[in-house]
Amino acid sequence: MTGRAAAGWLLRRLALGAVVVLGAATVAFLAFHLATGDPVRVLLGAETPTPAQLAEVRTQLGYDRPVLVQYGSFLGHLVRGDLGYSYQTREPVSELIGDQLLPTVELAGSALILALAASVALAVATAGRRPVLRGVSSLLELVAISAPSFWVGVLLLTFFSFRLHLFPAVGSDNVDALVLPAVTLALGLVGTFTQVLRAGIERALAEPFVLSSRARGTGQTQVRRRHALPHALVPLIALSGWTVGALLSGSVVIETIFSRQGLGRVVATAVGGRDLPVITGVTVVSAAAFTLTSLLVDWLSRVVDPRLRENPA
Amino acid sequence: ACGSSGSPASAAPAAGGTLTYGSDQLPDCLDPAVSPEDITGIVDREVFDSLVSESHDGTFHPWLASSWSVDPAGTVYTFHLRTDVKFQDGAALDAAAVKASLDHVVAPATASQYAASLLGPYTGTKVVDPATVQITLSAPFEPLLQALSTPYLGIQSPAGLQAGKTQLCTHPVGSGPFSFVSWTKPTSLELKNNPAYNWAPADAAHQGAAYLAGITIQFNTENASRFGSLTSGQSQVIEDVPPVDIKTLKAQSGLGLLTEQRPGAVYTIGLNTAKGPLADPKVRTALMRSVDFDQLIQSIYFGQYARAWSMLSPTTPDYDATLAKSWPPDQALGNQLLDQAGWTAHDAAGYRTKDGQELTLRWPAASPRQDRAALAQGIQAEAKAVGINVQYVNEDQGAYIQDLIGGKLDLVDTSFVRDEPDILRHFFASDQTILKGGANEFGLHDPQLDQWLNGAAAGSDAAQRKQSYLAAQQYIIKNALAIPVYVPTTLVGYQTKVHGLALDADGSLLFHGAWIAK
Amino acid sequence: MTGFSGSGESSAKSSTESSGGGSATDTDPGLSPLLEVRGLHVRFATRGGPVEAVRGVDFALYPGRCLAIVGESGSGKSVTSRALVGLAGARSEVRADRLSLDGTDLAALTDRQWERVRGGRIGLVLQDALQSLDPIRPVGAEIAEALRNHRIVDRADVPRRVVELLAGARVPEPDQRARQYPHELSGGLRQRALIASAVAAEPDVLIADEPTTALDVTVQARILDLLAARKADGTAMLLISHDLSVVARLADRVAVMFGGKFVEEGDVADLLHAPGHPYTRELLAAVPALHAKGTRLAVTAPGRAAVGPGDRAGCVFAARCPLATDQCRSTDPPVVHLGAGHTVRCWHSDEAWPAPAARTQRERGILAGAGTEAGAGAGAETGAETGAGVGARAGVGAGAGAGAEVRDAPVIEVDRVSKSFRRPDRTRRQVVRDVSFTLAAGETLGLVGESGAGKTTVAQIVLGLLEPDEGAVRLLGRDWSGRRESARRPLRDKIQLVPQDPMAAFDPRYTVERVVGEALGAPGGRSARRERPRIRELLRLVGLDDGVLGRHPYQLSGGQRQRVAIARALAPEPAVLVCDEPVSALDVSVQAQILDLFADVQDRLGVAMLFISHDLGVIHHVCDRVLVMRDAEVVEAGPVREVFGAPREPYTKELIAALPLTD
Amino acid sequence: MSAASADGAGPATGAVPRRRLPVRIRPARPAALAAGLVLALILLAAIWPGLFTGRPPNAVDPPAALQGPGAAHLFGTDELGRDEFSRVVHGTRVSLGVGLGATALALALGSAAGVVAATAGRVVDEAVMRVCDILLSFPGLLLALLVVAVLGPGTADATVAIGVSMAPGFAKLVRSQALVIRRSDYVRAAVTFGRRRSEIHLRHVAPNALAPLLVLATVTVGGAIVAGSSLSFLGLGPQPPSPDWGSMLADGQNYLAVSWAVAVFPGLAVTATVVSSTVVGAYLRRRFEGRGAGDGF
Ligand SMILES: Nc1ncnc2c1ncn2[C@@H]1O[C@H](COP(=O)(O)OP(=O)(O)OP(=O)(O)O)[C@@H](O)[C@H]1O
Ligand SMILES: Nc1ncnc2c1ncn2[C@@H]1O[C@H](COP(=O)(O)OP(=O)(O)OP(=O)(O)O)[C@@H](O)[C@H]1O
Ligand SMILES: [Mg+2]
Ligand SMILES: [Mg+2]
Repeated sequence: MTGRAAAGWLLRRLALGAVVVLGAATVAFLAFHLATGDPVRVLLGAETPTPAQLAEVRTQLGYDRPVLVQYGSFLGHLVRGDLGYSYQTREPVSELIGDQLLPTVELAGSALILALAASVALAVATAGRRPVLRGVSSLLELVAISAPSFWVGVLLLTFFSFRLHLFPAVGSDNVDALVLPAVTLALGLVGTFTQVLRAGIERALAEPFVLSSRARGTGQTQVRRRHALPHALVPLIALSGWTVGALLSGSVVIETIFSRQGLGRVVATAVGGRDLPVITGVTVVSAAAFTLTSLLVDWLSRVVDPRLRENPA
Repeated sequence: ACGSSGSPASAAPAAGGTLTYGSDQLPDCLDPAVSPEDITGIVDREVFDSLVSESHDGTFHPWLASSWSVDPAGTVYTFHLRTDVKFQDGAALDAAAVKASLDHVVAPATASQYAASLLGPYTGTKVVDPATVQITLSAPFEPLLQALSTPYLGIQSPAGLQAGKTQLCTHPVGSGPFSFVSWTKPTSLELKNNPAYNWAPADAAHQGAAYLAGITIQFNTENASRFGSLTSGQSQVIEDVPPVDIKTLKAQSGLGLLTEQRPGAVYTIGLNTAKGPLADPKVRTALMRSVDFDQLIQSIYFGQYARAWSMLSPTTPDYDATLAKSWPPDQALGNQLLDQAGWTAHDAAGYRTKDGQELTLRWPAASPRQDRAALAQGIQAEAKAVGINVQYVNEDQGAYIQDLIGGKLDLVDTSFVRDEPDILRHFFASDQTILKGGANEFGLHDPQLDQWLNGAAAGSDAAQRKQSYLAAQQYIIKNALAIPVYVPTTLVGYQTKVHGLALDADGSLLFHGAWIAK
Repeated sequence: MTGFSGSGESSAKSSTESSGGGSATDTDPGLSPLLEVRGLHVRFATRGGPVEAVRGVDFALYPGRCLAIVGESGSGKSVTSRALVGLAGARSEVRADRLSLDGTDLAALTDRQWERVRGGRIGLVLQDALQSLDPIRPVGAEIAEALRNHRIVDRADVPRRVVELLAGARVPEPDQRARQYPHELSGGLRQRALIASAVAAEPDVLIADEPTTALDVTVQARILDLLAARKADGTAMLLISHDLSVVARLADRVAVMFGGKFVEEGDVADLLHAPGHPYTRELLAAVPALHAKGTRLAVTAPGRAAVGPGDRAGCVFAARCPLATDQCRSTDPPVVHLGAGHTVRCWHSDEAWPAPAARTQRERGILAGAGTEAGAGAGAETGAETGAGVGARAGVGAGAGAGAEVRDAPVIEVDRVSKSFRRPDRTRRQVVRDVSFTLAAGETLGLVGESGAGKTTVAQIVLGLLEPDEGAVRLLGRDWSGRRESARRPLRDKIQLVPQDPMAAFDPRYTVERVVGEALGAPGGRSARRERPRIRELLRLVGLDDGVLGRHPYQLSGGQRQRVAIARALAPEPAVLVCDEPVSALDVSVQAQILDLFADVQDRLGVAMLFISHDLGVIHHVCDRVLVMRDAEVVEAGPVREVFGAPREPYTKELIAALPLTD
Repeated sequence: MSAASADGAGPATGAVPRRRLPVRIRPARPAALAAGLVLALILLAAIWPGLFTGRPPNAVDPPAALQGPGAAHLFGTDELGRDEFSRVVHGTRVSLGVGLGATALALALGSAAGVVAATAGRVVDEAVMRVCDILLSFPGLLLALLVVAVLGPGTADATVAIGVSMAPGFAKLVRSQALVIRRSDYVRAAVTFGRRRSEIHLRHVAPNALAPLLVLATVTVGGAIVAGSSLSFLGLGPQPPSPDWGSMLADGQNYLAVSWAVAVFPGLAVTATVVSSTVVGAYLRRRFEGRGAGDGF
């Protein structure tokens, strides 16, 4: 593919991404307005204001304007990175998200690395051989996929933290405290990744090009490494969108269980308290992250699999 | 009941070290004038000093005010201030600062949720001279000194007050033993030692600057993990040890428990006396008597919380001990009362009906704690046995407030810590409606109670006040205006290397004298 | 995974037979064999029980000489070749009395030693060049892999050597190609790159498994030249093919494989001119290029090579053999010497073989009513299954077969049609340019050309599935292109398609009954049942019995599926059949039966056919006239005899020249 | 119909519909049978809990609180002395209801949108697909959380939330299936028989696009059940005292120090349900694929 075509592709994808983020913001705005309950009252929390006070705050926040005007100003603020104020903590949402992003990325990142390492090892070891091991492994993977992460988290916490005192129960300060949450988050991914990778490796191993490579004198392990694994990575990369979603969704639950700082916890608290500005903010941010990821994924897929470069998105 | 940690026999206090304290609440605003929360009180207690201090025996001692006097009419309080006190921002404490602080409390813009009500019939503060300040009231108000001793009326730095609402909520500046450093919402908050501190209350066990170099407050609402953080040594002190874990805590060496029943209004279920089925006292009494609270509390709180028989906690002055066991569970009576009230038919689900109307009681809760939700389910199950359908619904704060204001509920649960029987007025005086910042959720208008409670607040005769409060407590139970459930109890867990922890009169933690053994 | 057992000549089991028979491998006394195979057995454990894919094969390869194995799909050719490099497959069990390379016993090799043999001593070019190169690696990397595995040159020299090898495989612009990915190369280039990777480590033995299948004839010829050059350099070669014409060009000796055994072996010329085994004879008879239009190709009943469980006694071909006797079915046939180095395993090698029957003169124009009688005649020839008859219902052909005057009236007139498609980069690509032709009733017009020439596009335009950009199509004298679909609908019945891949052209949920029923205007299950008598009749017309009515397409063999597709196409009583590569996915023998079926159908019903193929042999056998397409244009047109006999255009000449076995 | 290209083995980027467990198992018949049996029991418990236990799930008995598993209480009791076994059995209906309801909703919404997109012309197609893209740009649980934030917590609301969050995946699948089928040779063939457009859609496109969808739905139920229990674990699903696995676990978490049973059995129930429904779904899918149709997922 020529550089110009690639640039065109990128531009198209970016434009599409912008549409998606804008759409997500619109959905969030709609949600905000569809939600039952008066945002001003929610904003005032436990206070019991007089009607005059209510009206004042309402004017102050511009909730008395027509919906379309509000939508316009919402988008205007959005473009400037202003996501409004949290009902619960009264902080600017953008700051809140900015502060909490890092711990979540830390958790998600380490879980991802953990999951990738474990599943590559497992998949390469079990793909297409040792049927008993493979069977046991796939059963465990299935359980890992099916067991809800909140349950796994609670069990791990009970066992390793409360009973054996191996890891701290809470906090986001040190590496120790990251172990259990990351393992919990990784477990579900390991199951999925291993299955996808193994299926990919097995499919690739059955392909004539593998036989062809073997006929050239390439050894078993080399064939797995050079030919099968890269092929298995393609579906794994295609799964990235799902992965990001799983990591973010997982962090909502896991940060709650392990009392970790992070975006997930913010979301969980916000939904519980119907802190819509925060939810809206996280929504927009995650849509943006998602769009970027899918862009990255498509680009990566094209790098790994040159055939995809032929058919532009 | 004075609580304090550590054995007195241990070595001399060691200065330094940061203490990590696990709290189960998330503060939402640190301006004491705004927020009524316990956790705000705990944090602010370290940051702000009060004019006076109350000790556990209910007597008052000099703090920022070295002395004070009250005029015979009981409406003018004159405080003589210490002159050596500096705020953490360097400004000196003077009468103007006290006035600014109190004016801020009552300013409508502050939208105080609690502190303003503490001041009662407050009319204003006058600067007499830099070291003398006068508070005037429109009527005598006996609980004023106690109110002034709480952190909610702590004295703030005048410069801080200028900084605006948001800044006040997030960066408290006072004259206390610890100064505010940072607050990482929603996980932790840092305080550091105020080395200049030399004006502890006269009754304090320790004078001079605090021992600890700093305090890290970890907000951790997950019971299990908060407790885990204590056992694993991540926190040295935690608040609200889950009752389920008390046994474990006691069994583990190196851990200690600081416990005390908290004064004020116990955990109570308020009943809508204004409308709906509960407007009928028979139905109220039926509900009150049909639930076996003893057993529920025993099993949910593992015997750590005492069963409450009066609206007032046993540690509150003028508590009526005769109410204990005076209204034991009696489902037969409950059924009988309900029959009498006309709820005689039953529907398919087994609930009572009257004129085709099901006997349904709506009980909304805003993201309740798990134990309270469990308690509610227990109540629900037992009420069902006599045919009452208690609908416990989880709502968000906004919907909850709207329900509350709109009176769209039959039951509401609350508790309120304060070492003052006057707290009853907050709940039952007819002028204490929620729109006015009170806790009279259902607009109860009972002249008899008004007379007792308002009279006691204004009266200075201790015996007469006592009589009024005892009568009010009896009246509340007799008329089933509210159902007291359990006595909130401080359950502070700590590592025994932490010494000198104390509880104030309200049962809140004090860190001024705390130190960590090396 | 792969296990060897029973190596060594002492194993008595097959040695009597092979040595006693004097296997053809002995015929090169001057040379000692490089690779020697005796009593090779390969068995697969499958869910349905063990499959004996190879059952006792003996041969030897000599430097500079080429042995070809021919045989139909599934006869065990590829398995044999893979067994030689120790890669027979998962769950396979390989046994051989002797398997030695230059004196080394291959059966005794360890995994590491095998790796040195593979690619280093024995090169293998796999069957499917399309998929034998890793699609996500540049082709150069595959060649480099062979070089590195065997440490042929220094690491630093690898890229240079890769380019040299590509150049040696006659790949133009080799340094650029090395960096390209397989999908960026044409089929021929891919095959060359694959060969380059197989010979990179300069093996003494080269095994080429179907190296030219799926390639255009012209490209095919170049690949064969390349292999011939390797052979001339002294490489011992094993060529696997099902295409006798390919074999004839390259091989010195041929072994005919059927059901996991070599049923006949001999020098190329001997074997092709004087086949001894009924199967070889059938194979030769089925090659359309060898037979003029109007002769019948298929001799035997359809059916797959009998690779079954276990070593059954009797001749492997007995079930399909017209000469089979009880003896054939019960006892293994002996090895019979027909001449120098020409052996055959058959009880009846001396018996006369029925000559390819010339069909009765074409009966175009004769009313379809005569069908029953002729059908019975044809049935006698075609054997058991087709025997049910090409019996047409009186009415089926009536629309088209209405006498001589109709014959010459054009049913399809294509007038200067052009079509272009937009490429992803928004430029347009001309796929069909200025194509004109007419098709008369009862006539067969061939459309030939290499892949991408635009044949399918022309077919789609004729079918009214694509609108031409320019030009017009008329059907039965009426406007056909440039009209709304609703206006076309009344005429739809008159033109039908026989697709290349019937599987894809059937709704996967439908049974055969519904598939055919839909074409009769009865798409529902119930309405199809009402049409059952007609559906039966149609199936019988294409040589299928009622048993298939309730089956789903995936439960049919390829040949049966194509028959269903033909039955379906005939159902609306069309005047024109458009056949887009209808036999290219089929085995020669099945192909022969289907081609016969087309001829019969046309005889009965007088439909006109537009017959698309890239196989000149098929076109030659089937068509009256032919159009040669190249790069979107018709480059030559005329009666088959003229075009094939005296091609004018250089491209056509090249095509015809590359067709090895025309007579 | 394209010239030779190696797309046959090409990966399908983005073809993985999100919000389902991307399980790649190909269970054998005995495994599927075992899973089917478990699933049948679970279904039976959902329809007729009285068959398994006579105890009411909400009856409290405080003195018997937090007992371990034993003869009196098979799975022990919770903090109010309610029988855990009875609650797990009665919770089946709630959890399965959320899972099945959400899947059915997603299926209905998704296939309606997908069919509309595939048939109603470019503009509509583009619009529907962009909406799907937008909804898919939310992480699964987050979209459900957003819906819960709008609707409020509760069983029905959680079901709707999960259903809505899963619908775009279905819509995309239906659409791509429909488009593939529309371009398929058998639809082309139907055109050559003079079938009408509407008839072709009805007879070929719709059934062939929907059949793999139903199979996919069986695989999806597991994901919906997990999502449902996650929501209720966060306190946003079925409200107390409704015996729901997620909220039972959330409650039980507080009493781990005293009783492990409260946290183990509800989680086991979720896991067993999800595993068995996934295995059964995967088996069905495999059977279906084995017939040579619908490799679109
Ligand atoms: N791995 C395997 N497992 C089971 N059976 C196999 C395996 N590989 C090949 N077979 C069977 O062995 C027989 C011979 O296959 P082989 O590939 O050698 O045929 P072929 O002659 O090369 O046919 P084609 O012309 O189609 O390539 C077939 O019946 C095939 O089904
Ligand atoms: N719908 C389409 N859009 C774009 N390009 C197309 C389309 N259909 C065909 N083409 C291109 O037009 C060219 C001619 O295609 P066509 O299928 O007619 O060739 P063909 O002669 O039938 O080749 P083959 O022998 O491979 O079937 C090819 O390069 C193909 O890629
Ligand atoms: Mg083969
Ligand atoms: Mg074509």
